[in-house]
Amino acid sequence: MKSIPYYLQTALKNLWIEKWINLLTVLSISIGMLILCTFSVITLNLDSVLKQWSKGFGMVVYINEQASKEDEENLKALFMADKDFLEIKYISKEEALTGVRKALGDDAIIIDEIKENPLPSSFELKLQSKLLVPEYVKSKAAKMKQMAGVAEVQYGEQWLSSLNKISETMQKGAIVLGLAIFIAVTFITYSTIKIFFHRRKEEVETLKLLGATKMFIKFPYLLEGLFIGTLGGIISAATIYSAYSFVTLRIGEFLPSLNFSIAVLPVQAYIIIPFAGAFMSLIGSYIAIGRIKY
Amino acid sequence: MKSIPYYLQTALKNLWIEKWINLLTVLSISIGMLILCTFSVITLNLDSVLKQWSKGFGMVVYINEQASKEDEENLKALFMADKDFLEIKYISKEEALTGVRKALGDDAIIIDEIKENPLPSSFELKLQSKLLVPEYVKSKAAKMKQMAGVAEVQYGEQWLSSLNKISETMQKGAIVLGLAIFIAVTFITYSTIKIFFHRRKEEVETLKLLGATKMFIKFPYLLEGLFIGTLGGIISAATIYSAYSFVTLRIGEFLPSLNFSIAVLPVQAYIIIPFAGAFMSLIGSYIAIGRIKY
Amino acid sequence: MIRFSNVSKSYDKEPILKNLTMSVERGELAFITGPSGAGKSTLLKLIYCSERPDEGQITVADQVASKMKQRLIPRYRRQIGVVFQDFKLLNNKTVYDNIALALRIHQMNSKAIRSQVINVLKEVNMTHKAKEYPPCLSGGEQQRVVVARAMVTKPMILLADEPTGNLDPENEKSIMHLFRQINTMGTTVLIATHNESLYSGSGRRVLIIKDKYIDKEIMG
Amino acid sequence: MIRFSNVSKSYDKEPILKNLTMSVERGELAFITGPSGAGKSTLLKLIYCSERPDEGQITVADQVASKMKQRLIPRYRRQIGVVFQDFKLLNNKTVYDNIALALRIHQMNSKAIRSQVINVLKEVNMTHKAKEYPPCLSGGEQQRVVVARAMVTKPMILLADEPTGNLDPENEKSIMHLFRQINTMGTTVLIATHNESLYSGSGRRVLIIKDKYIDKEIMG
Ligand SMILES: Nc1ncnc2c1ncn2[C@@H]1O[C@H](COP(=O)(O)OP(=O)(O)OP(=O)(O)O)[C@@H](O)[C@H]1O
Ligand SMILES: Nc1ncnc2c1ncn2[C@@H]1O[C@H](COP(=O)(O)OP(=O)(O)OP(=O)(O)O)[C@@H](O)[C@H]1O
Ligand SMILES: [Mg+2]
Ligand SMILES: [Mg+2]
Repeated sequence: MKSIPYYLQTALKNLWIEKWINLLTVLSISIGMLILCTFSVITLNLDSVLKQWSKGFGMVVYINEQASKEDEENLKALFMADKDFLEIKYISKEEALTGVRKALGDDAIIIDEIKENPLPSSFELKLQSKLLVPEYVKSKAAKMKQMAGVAEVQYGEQWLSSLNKISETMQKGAIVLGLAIFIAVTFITYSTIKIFFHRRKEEVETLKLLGATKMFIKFPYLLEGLFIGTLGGIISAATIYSAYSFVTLRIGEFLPSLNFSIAVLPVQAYIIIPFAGAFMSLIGSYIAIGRIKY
Repeated sequence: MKSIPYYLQTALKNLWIEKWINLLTVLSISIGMLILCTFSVITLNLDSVLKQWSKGFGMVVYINEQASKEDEENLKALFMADKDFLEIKYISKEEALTGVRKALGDDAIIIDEIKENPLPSSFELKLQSKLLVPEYVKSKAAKMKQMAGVAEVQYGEQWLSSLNKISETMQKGAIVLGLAIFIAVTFITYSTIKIFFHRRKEEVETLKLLGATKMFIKFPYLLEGLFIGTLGGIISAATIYSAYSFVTLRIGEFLPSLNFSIAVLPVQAYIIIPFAGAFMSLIGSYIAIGRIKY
Repeated sequence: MIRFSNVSKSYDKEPILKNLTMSVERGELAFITGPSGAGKSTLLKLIYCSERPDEGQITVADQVASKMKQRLIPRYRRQIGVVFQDFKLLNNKTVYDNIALALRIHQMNSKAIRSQVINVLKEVNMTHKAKEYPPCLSGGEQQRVVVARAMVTKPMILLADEPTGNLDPENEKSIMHLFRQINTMGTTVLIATHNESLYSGSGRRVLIIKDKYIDKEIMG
Repeated sequence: MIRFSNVSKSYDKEPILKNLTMSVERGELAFITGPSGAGKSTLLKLIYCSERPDEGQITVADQVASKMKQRLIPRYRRQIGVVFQDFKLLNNKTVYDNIALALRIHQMNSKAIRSQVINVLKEVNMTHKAKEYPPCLSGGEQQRVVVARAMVTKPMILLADEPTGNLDPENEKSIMHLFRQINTMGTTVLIATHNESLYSGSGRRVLIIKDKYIDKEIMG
């Protein structure tokens, strides 16, 4: 306990004496963490892109030509009561025709040629995104087809299953890549610190000969590692914040039409990053010092 | 000249004596290069995705209702002679209707209701992708509208300009990110080597006192750096090759529908990577040794 | 205090000490001498557990040094002050901090450290260099710092390996005077040297290593 | 051969040498002595251009050492063999390679190197340790390797800084014998030491540094 001021002092002094090497180490670590964080942001965004996509997924329930206004009202009430659906939209025969007209663009002239509107009225239903599992949607559609007044239920079967595959692949890819990058970063940290401590071999040797305990020898180095890691974390957090602000600004400016929604890094992340840096290099330092043998 | 065997021997011996540290260095460098290469592959692929997109870009020339068969033949000949166009496709009135029917899907029932086909015949023209500049396309369209038999010329004006913006942003982003990563990697290499040479300070000091020339002192270190960098490059090239084979296989397996075309890394790349590694760490070593002052 | 019985030590199968038996009594000041490479430093290393004997037993202050457990070594070493032949000063610490370090390892508080270090610096005549770093010191100055570091903890045993190799006759005398002083205060002192002038006329026991063991013992 | 005229040198404004004038003639073997910290090592460092004087001129073998250009220093140093007080051996090279290194720097070919190194190892009595690394050597053994490295290149000038501080009387005598031998073959030898037994009775000039300059000169 008496030695804590000494540990702190030694750590700070060593940091200062080898300031350039330490700066290199700090920067290496922050670059490593930067890569890790950039990857996290990209993964977060991929997820939100996927969410956006699946928001667009809807089922269309076509109403029988023979169905009465009452049947339609009944169906609407049923759908409203069903918690699986996020949104329910009724599309009348006329609205359907307008939709087609819009979709055809210049070719819409052909609509002027028709005698009678052959399109049925319909409901567009949006499922909760967590329910977008091919099997579930299929059984739901089959059930709805049995309802009175329903002529047909449509949903993007093929699209749904490939969406599912994409999201699965992305998740798997993210885990594999994330793990790889994490290992790489920890490794860089470790190797930088290892090389760093290798230089202190003589010092450790002398301390051992003077009768210093393991704790006495290790503590200043651990403090040093802690400091370096924290600083590295702070630098990468700051860099990420600026880069993030810059990118958000730029995308808003260049591509307002895209309305790209970049997932916001939660404020906590900026606190977690330095702690993660500290943690990683504490572990790194600990391993790097290695076992002290008398 | 007499000293070359000595330089080689010294370099190899040093490599062996500090084999663990050297291994760490090699791995750090190869991780750095891996990041650089992964980035390059991603950029290459972004580019090919953009190319795919722009391949879909076409101009549509609608033919006047009053135009004769001869006018159409004339136009075709004119377009064929124009080197700006990659592809020329004639679409008759009937083909146009079939197209609309396909596009409408279930709503195609409305086509059964029309009396007469109101759609004009047209030419679909594909411009060379390098000519996809909004101004050029605009003036081209205006010129074509003057031609005999042409009713209207259409092209995705808005889409074209946002495609342009996307590609510009991507290029800028790629340059900025690429530069950042390149600096990061060079920096990691440099810092690893710097820390590495810092340990040899005493050795350099002694050599100086014994009257060794600068070249005599530097050469073994440069050789060492060269070897480490080359090895790092080889390792990353090998890793990239395996990762690449793996990913291509997986994507083909999971998402055959996407038919995602990953740009193939040219075979030369696998030769260039080790050379790049060698080059980078040679530069790194050179800077790391620094100026020798007597 | 220090007792070797039939101790053998070899490096890479090359025997250095063989069946060495000797003892230094509590409160004694004794010398070890012998030609270069005879094993004087090795003998001292065996005492402070930096090397282990291949055979035989070494007891130091009623502790069996030859079989000391890893975790007991730090405490054991804190009873022994060593003047290393190759100094082992930390180049990134000042003279003051190098000496203070030994006391910090003894968990002494900063105030006490200060006065002790100042005292010992005066004794070895190095007060004026307290703030210098070892690479800026002359050979003899470095050696005096090492002597100061070994003495400052008031150890039970003081081992000095060629403590005056870099010193002029005057400084040599004053260091020897210090050793005698610390000895009269109760510390057992063992000095390895080939400098005859250190022990001749001292009236102390001189152990001579020859042919890998203590061949004979003379009175200096 | 070596000529100092009014040379002054200070470290951080602390004067070490002041207005020092002295000379050592071609083919001479001379001693420098003085108490610890007097500036003996500094004087030798000025000769081999490891330090520059603040004032005054130093000429060595008709070259102005005090104003030597950076790019000429390597060649200049190759004319001088130095026995460093702190050895400066490379720990990651064997004894053989440490000595061979000096010859490699002289661009000698491997065959010639081999015979030269073997010869000099015999002279300092270290043949049996040729394949050891310096940390595995005793203090005196390391010192003999340094002497060997300084001599092996047959330099025009040999500077020895406390070359026998770790040596027993027997080895001391044999090293001094070597110095005399190399001196008779034409090398100018300058030895810094506080070991009176080295120079007393040698019949050579002994320069004594006191109060920052060569106070007097005696015959050893
Ligand atoms: N770690 C080691 N590995 C191998 N051999 C060693 C090692 N340490 C010492 N030796 C050898 O052991 C012998 C005795 O060494 P030691 O240092 O004890 O001698 P010394 O009596 O102290 O000599 P000096 O007076 O020259 O210091 C020497 O020949 C030395 O080369
Ligand atoms: N690089 C340096 N920076 C500051 N002071 C130095 C430096 N080198 C030497 N000194 C100081 O200069 C003085 C002379 O040192 P020098 O090494 O020349 O002494 P010396 O005569 O060789 O002594 P010794 O016999 O102890 O080796 C000493 O007081 C030393 O502290
Ligand atoms: Mg010894
Ligand atoms: Mg000196």
